[in-house]
Amino acid sequence: MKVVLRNPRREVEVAGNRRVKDVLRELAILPETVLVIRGDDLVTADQVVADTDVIELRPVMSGGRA
Amino acid sequence: MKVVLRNPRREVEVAGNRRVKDVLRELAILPETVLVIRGDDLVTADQVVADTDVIELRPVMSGGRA
Amino acid sequence: MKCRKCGGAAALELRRHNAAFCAPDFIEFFRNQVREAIRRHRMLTRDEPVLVAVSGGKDSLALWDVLAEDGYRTTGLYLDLGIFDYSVESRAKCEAFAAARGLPLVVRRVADEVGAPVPVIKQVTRRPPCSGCGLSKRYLMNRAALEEGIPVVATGHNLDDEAATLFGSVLHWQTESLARQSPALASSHPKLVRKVKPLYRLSERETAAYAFLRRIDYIVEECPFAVGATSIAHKEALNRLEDASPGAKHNFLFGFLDKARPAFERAEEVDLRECARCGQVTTGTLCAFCKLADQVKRAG
Amino acid sequence: MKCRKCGGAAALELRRHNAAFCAPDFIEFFRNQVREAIRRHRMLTRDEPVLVAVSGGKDSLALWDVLAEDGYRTTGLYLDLGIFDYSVESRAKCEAFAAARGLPLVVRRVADEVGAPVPVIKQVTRRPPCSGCGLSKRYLMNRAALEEGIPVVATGHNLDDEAATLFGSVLHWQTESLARQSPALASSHPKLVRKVKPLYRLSERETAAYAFLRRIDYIVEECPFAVGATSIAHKEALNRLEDASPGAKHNFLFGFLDKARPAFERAEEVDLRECARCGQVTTGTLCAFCKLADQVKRAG
Repeated sequence: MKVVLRNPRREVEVAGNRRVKDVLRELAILPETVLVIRGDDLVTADQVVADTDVIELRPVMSGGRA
Repeated sequence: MKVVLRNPRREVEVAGNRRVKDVLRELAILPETVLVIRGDDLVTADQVVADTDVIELRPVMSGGRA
Repeated sequence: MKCRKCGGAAALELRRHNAAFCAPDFIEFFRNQVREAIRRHRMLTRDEPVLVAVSGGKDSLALWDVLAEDGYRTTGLYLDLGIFDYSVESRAKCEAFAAARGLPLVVRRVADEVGAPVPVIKQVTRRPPCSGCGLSKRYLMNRAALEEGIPVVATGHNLDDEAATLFGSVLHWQTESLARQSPALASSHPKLVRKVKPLYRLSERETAAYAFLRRIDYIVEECPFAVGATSIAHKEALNRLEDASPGAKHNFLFGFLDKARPAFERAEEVDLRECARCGQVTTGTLCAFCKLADQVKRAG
Repeated sequence: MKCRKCGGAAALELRRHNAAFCAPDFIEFFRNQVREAIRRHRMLTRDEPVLVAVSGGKDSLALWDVLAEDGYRTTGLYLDLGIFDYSVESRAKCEAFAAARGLPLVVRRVADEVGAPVPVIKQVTRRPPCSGCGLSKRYLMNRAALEEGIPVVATGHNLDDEAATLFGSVLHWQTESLARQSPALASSHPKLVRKVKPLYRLSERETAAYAFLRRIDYIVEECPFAVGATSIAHKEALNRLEDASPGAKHNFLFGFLDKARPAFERAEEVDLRECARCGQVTTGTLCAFCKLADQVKRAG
């Protein structure tokens, strides 16, 4: 399956047919730090993503000090 | 070169003829968290270790709450 | 995972609340948290206008969305920092947001006010870019509110922002910052407007989810100067603690507000006067903003 | 890298001091830091005996070594926690250290005092093992000192221990812990001896280096119950901050002691009385130690 990462935008291929949390663990991303987006929807960490899915892991951190 | 790690005690082989700090970086060990021991001496991070050296990376953290 | 409210399929899990929500119920949860913040700290009333400082990012646009939807009399304020493409794009997001909803937006350019945009200020001052930028933003927000006759500025600071600021203050025990840190700062001088942070109860993952689910077109890219900022290292440290112990950030910030902040509030008020140059409030003769503008002028 | 003192080859770099030392000059630096701690907080005098709580680890044996070398009248206290091989080995290290230097060592077994060793206490209380263990140690240290007629207990807490404890207290804003945390606690009751931490200015890497360079045979293995302890997660967080910004731990602890601790010291003293069972000091009727012993007895 295809995973879209941001800042900078890039794509990686990982195995699908498993839970989102397993994908996050493989990519060493803490669940608290991203939105998991599939199409127009948010996906929770316990949901299984298909090998044909495309998901975006969008970082939620805003930086610098206001 | 041989690197002895502790807690639990184990040994790994890494490339020598480079600075201690490069060995620590390869092993993802923060310099503040270990003593670097060669024989009876302490070794600083800028020193070069030979391929034939044996060094011990001894953790300095004491745990639990007293 | 099921929505705590309706039992339908959940869109978002909130570990620190030990809960999950579907999209509509999450949006309602989010707005209730903002309402609770406003109520608890008497931040806003519907009788008076509020200036919402917007950057084009998820937090400030989510805030503007909630306040406008809840019937507050909002005006947006966009401060154009002049940071290359980042500022061009973020301004366009704010303008599109305002236009689509028919909301008023005030734009001020830092370059017009200070004499140079943030990248030049950064070079001139040789300080971290967030330093001169933050100083300019705080000054210009307050002055814009006074000029527009608006008694309160709302900013999009979220739980993570506040926890990271607190973390930085605590690591150095900056007692003045600790005394000042609050979700709501009252006006302590006729030329200082009130400042409120209605998102302080919501994590940045929650504000991002709200913005996404509300289809708000915000700028996902980060300010190019934020890379390596200390506050980001502090957010990362807090995120690791949060991962090991959900609620850690919340407990850290709320515990401070409840139990420790009173210990730091100083008995004595600082002596506030007006800047000899611009007339805005300062503790010295010349305010920090005018000193910065002077420094930029000398270098120019 | 060269020794800051003599210009010879360095054995250890101290990034937070922006310095490096050869072995003999590091040992002198280390001892001077202990002397400075003792002087600044009036911890000890050479006229009175001091009970040094030793665990067999690097910190407490390094402390004992420095104090004995500097002419203090030291007695070691080893509390046998009954934690399998770990306790057997650590006791042997303490006994060998004492024997080689001809220093007196008092040994107390937790199992004799509480009615069961730490592993059983852990099962009975269903609390984290460090909790019942710490409680027992604090109680038994104080009682042993009283029984031996020694007015002060010195422990091997180092800068990292103190910073990690502070970090934990701050994350939850435990204001009572914050008020109590200090390198030196005066006696507030005739049955409470003074408690001092002469290593609080030295990092655990520095105490480990001192122990190694002085050829002290200490136990490198960790207590098996310490794995996963919260204090270790906090030490790791602090070590990452230290790596990014050398001196971070020092500034965190020392800034607290200088600037923030006074804000937490409570105006009111707590009401101290004597335990109805054992006569030791408590704020309730029965002290926490006697309650723990009761709990162990009921389960036995």
